[in-house]
Amino acid sequence: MDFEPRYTAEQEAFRTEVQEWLHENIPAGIEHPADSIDLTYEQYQLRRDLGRRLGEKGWLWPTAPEEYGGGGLTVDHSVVLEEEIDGYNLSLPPYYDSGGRLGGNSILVWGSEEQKQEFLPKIFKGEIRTWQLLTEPEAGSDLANAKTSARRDGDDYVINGQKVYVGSAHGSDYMWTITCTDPEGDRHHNLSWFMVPSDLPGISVFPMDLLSSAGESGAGSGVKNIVYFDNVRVPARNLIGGENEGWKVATTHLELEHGTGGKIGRNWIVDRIFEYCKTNNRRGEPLSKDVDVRERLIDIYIDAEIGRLFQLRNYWMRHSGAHITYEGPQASYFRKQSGLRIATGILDILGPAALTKDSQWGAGEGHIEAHQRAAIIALHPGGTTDIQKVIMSRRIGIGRQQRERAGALA
Amino acid sequence: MDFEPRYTAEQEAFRTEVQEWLHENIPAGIEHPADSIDLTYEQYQLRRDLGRRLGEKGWLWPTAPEEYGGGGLTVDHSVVLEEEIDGYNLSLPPYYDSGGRLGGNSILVWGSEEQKQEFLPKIFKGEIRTWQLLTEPEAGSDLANAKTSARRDGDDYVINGQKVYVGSAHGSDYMWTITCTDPEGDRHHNLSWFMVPSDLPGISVFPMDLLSSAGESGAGSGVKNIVYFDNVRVPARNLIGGENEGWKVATTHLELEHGTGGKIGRNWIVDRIFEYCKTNNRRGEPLSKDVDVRERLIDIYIDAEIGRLFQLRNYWMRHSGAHITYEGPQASYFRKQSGLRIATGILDILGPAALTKDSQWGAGEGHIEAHQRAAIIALHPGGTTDIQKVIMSRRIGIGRQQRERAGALA
Amino acid sequence: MDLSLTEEQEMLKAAVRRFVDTEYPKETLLELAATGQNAPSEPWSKLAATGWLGIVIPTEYGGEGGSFTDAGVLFEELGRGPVPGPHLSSAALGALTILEAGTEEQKRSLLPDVAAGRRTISLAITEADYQWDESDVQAIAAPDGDGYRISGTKVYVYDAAAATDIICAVRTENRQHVGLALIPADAPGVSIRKLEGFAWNLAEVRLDGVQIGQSAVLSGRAMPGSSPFSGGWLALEQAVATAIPLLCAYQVGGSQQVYEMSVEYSRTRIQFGTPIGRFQRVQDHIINLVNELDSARWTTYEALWKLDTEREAADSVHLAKTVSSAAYYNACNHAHEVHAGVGSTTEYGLTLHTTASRTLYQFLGDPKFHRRRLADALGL
Amino acid sequence: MDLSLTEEQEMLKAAVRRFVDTEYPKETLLELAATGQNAPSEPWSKLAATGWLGIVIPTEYGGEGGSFTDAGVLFEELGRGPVPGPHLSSAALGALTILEAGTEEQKRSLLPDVAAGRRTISLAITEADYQWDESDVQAIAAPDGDGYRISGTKVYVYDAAAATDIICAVRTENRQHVGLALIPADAPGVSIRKLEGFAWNLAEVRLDGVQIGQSAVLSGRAMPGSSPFSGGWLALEQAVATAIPLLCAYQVGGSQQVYEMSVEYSRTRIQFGTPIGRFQRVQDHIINLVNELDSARWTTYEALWKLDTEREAADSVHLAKTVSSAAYYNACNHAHEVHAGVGSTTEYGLTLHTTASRTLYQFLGDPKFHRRRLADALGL
Repeated sequence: MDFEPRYTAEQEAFRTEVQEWLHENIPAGIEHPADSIDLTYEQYQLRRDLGRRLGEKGWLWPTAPEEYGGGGLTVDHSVVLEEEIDGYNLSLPPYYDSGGRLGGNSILVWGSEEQKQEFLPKIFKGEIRTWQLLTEPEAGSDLANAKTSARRDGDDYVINGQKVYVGSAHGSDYMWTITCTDPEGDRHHNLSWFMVPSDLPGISVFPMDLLSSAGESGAGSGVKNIVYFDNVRVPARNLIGGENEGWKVATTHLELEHGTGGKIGRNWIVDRIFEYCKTNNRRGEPLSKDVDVRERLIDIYIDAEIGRLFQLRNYWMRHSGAHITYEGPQASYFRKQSGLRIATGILDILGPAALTKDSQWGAGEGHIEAHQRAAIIALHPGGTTDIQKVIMSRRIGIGRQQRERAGALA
Repeated sequence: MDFEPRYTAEQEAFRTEVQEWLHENIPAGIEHPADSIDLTYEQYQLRRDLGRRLGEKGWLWPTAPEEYGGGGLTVDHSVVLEEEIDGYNLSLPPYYDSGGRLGGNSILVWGSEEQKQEFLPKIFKGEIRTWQLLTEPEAGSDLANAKTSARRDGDDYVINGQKVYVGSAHGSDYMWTITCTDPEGDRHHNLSWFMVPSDLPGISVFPMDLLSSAGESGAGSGVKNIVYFDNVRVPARNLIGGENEGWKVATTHLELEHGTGGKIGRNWIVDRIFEYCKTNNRRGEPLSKDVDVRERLIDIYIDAEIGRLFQLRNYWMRHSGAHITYEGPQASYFRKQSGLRIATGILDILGPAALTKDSQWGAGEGHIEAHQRAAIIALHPGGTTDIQKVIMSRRIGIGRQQRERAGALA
Repeated sequence: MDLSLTEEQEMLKAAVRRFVDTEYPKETLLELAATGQNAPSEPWSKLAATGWLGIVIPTEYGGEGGSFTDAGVLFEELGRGPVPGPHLSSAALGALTILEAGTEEQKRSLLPDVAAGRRTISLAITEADYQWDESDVQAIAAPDGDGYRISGTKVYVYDAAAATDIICAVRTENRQHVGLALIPADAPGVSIRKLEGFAWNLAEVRLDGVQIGQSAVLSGRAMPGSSPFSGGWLALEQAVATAIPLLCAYQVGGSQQVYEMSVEYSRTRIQFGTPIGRFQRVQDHIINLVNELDSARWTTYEALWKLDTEREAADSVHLAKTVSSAAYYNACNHAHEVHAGVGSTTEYGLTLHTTASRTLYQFLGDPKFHRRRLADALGL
Repeated sequence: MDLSLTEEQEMLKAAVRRFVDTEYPKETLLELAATGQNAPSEPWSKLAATGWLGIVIPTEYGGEGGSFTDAGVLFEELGRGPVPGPHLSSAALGALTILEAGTEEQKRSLLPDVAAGRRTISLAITEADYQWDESDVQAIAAPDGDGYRISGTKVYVYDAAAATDIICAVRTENRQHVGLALIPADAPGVSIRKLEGFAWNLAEVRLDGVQIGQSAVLSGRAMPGSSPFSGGWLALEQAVATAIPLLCAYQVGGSQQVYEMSVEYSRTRIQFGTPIGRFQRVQDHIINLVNELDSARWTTYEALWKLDTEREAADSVHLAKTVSSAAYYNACNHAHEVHAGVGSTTEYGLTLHTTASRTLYQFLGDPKFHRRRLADALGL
């Protein structure tokens, strides 16, 4: 076994190239605010701009196929890229974009050649940004109950309905959404996916007022929105995967959303609390020397390490083509549950300094306070903890001889 | 509110009477062994004898109706009795007997006057001892799936089948059992209860080999058995509650088995570990001064206190006629879960001294070792933790407008 | 043994519930949260008019002379809101502190106003080295003419922004005594700044050479011939120990409310064609919640009963706060699991409790603090 | 990055699994448990013949010279049994201790026998004041002619009853050094008594003036001019640190086995007309179990990889033991919840794991011990 990317000489040369490039191309002012809801339009534009430049180099989606505008690079290259941009507290892409990882992958699996040619280069080069629209007021965990309707009318589909908890701020170019194309049809056989241009008439977007938008780190999702569709006419060529074939597409989309992709990178909030406890005193001693604080730090460390290993395992499985079953939702479930435990541990360590973003009395420049809120709300998006366990059970085959297969991935 | 029995002058006079009587009547050698499986026949006979003498005075089942041989005493009297016998590490009755609490109560609710006259005085006076026979190989949590058959034949029923995990050692006088009287009948409408004399031809009893019989304290259930019925002829007058009416009787039986009765008394194992840690040294200091040990003792204390309060609440509700819903299975669920947490805490405190009953190196004269095993096995009898949660959900009305009612109690 | 409330307590409970439902509907609570106010004049003056703010104050000082259990019933119902405002700070902590630490004259002059809600009090104990021990008090009271000049910074002070007066724990200049000074919130040199974020009604209180007279020192426990500040900390500790179960009752009320919200939601929210409460996982969130709730309820009411019957209550008080702090915190988490997305919207109302539960988790000592005290109380 | 086993490791894994299935079927394991034997001659001699007992021993000393990960694969598969016997004690702990602490001559004379299973070793470290620190070693080695006379009582010694030799941690008479003596189990003055109950292969080892020669002292690390016992404890600590991940792998194997048993039972046990695994509560027991299992698996194999690649591994070793001890313990508890009554019967086989999990939970340090060490390793 080898738990570290093998850094070949070629990789190390690539690292130098990446470091130099990032040093030159990452502008000041791009830093992530404590709460992603506070990311300004200017900061967002700096990130979009960085994304476009990364896209030109094939570094925005480094392992995506070159023929569709991706980087065509190896996993070892992408690891270097992810590690290096992580050092700037940024991720790939440096803004919320469900286009590449979720929509893009789904199109790779289920789109026609024409659709791949049309959408993928724009996504992989960072020219467009895509939101995903899944949840509806009556379709949360039960996504297959989506009621937003798409009715065929000539060369178009006409979409009506409402989507909620849609990330994020500062607009999108496309909306990647699941609709119901046959209200009378059988469950799982009446849904269809569309890539909807965001500027079509009849689309309106309203921000939601939430405890947190659960943008924990990296890109963060910022504010969440309600999106209304009022007789929105979408060209039929934007239907992905075929009419009433939407659940197939959903299995691919959800597979990735449920954590199968894995991740390389630090747990920023854990780094932050360790650093804080080592460098801040209470009663003249570093916090990290207090017996209760040490207990909590070890709790946090154990959770963080297991989470890191689950993500690393999934990253490796995803990129080595290993046979994936329950590992995606397992990592997702663990991240959600341990995230809340970590937040409790931090509250135990810091007391009310964890609860205020006051510049003098709040710990960690507002990041800790934002995390206290985000850790609660992060239990739900991308499938609740309960849903992760539903999927794990099917994939393991608990109580059933046939194990459910994971969704197809590109 | 008043969390303590009001000890009136009359009660205190009663206490003196009880103390004197117990002092005179509790013989040497009756002590409970660490593992109830080790209770000898001689010890058992001492306890039966004590039970008969308590029964004569009406102190064996103090609150049971006087007209049926019970004590006819008030709750305040029974509290005094329970407290005082608890001081001898004994309980009422001082041996495993499901007759009075479960069978007796069920007969009070569902038996005919004739049956009450026949069975209850023998039970309440301690003349007979009753085992309960519920679980079968294919009917565990799903008790309503009982397959042991009772077929009417003239004035008798003929019973065939097998019951498992039947407590306990040293024989019984009656077997209180649920059977299937209509294999083709609707679920919950095909069952019947019998009081079966244990000496009928065709009954055979074989002890089971288990990790523990989960006799945690007090009477303890001792060894558990498999009981086979091979064409056992039981007089029809021993049918309680009517043919195919057995599920009604079961609701009463199970209500009590699931913890609704409550309990007054110490948690003996918790007393024991606190005492041990205060009086035993490690590295020259009492264990209770070690920072890790203190943490675990506090964990244990909190669990024990909540458990005590749940039992006290249930005891009070049961005897004050308060409206009971989910409280029985809640106390049962908490006792099971916290029992295992307490065992883990003890293992953390003592290390391998908790795992051996070696007279020199095991802690607590074998009681701790027995508890380590019992705490695991105690998760299941009287309804698994999962079943307790099923009942709690129905009684709370989670996901349903109609809250299920608790079983009828006398 | 009798674990029921008395008839009078049941009537009080019903009356408070009606009051909260009428005067603090969800819309009002959301508006107060949005504006950052916690004691606007309107519902507060009605609350003051009920007399409930004097529930723990003896009748001789203008209060209702209720039992601790009576007060527990009151604060449990207020916790269901959760009703903000300095009721716990003033009517429980403040009143009990004045009763313990005040001179007879101070009690006569202050308590009737506290009972009537004309005067509202907040306790300023903690400072930069956030802990609840005497040694952590560093604000200084320096002699100044006939009185004292007080300087220091109190942080994470609960309800300070809604108080007319602050009871400050201060250290004498020679550092020998920690005592209590009653400081008008609008006195020169006092500045109060709310702490923003996930905190609930916490503030920084700066004391910049605030001048007070002798009569502002709560000196009822001062040793003869010693500083008027002497004995103050001990009195405060005793007052806090009796106030904690009332805070716990408030946490019980909050837990009860999110429990009922969750059960109701489990019945009405339909997914996969069935009420979500039919799924065992959803049931288990609620079962975990009710187990936390009942643990908090019975440890709390036993502690109140011990206080009422003058039993040794230290172990029960520390147990109740340990359990109730965790219970309310976890109850909110379980409720969020039941509600998923809907619970995260501000308008739904669950997040009012979530926010309250975090601040109250640590206020007057978090579980680890009370666990250590509990170990001491048990003689470990 | 490559988280798969090599082809050779996969072959080893399959071979060990076949061996365990054939030589240690459930009936054999139950019989060994019932008789209290853990290393009967029959399957043990076959195990010795495979050469696997020399897996961590360099080829120059008659071993296989495998990597730590190779050994992890072996012990994981043995843990599935759980196969009893002194394989971990002898082939991992014993061999690594001799490698760390022995002189070249001792290695040459002892290790080939250990690799061949002719000599089996048990480590006797802990005593009445049960802890794993050097200061807790009180057994004394007093000079006696050319050699030493050893007296003391070792308790909770794992696998002692199945060992031909005991490596004892002993203190020099002047109390300055703690070192290691290799004592034949049948030497005069040695008495070994099994500890009965829920303990798994633990024994008391009494040393009543046991005489040993100079050559029995593992003195490879002795400082020149100092006692031959000097440096022994340090060598032992280093050996134990490298052996712990192999113990963890054994716990991973046990957890894997009870996981597979539980999944299988969830499919075949019918209640309420359906496989019990269709109930979410039963699913959740298994999900909790697999999460524990995978946590143990990946922390353990990362520690093994660090040892193989000579990275600083202290943090990973303490993490792996903390996680794996709790994982195997909890895995068994979850499996009992899935199996209910059936799991409590001896004949079913689950209790073999339950029993093993308790003893291994604390062997070489329980979670709280390794958490403290982990904090130190992280520089907290």
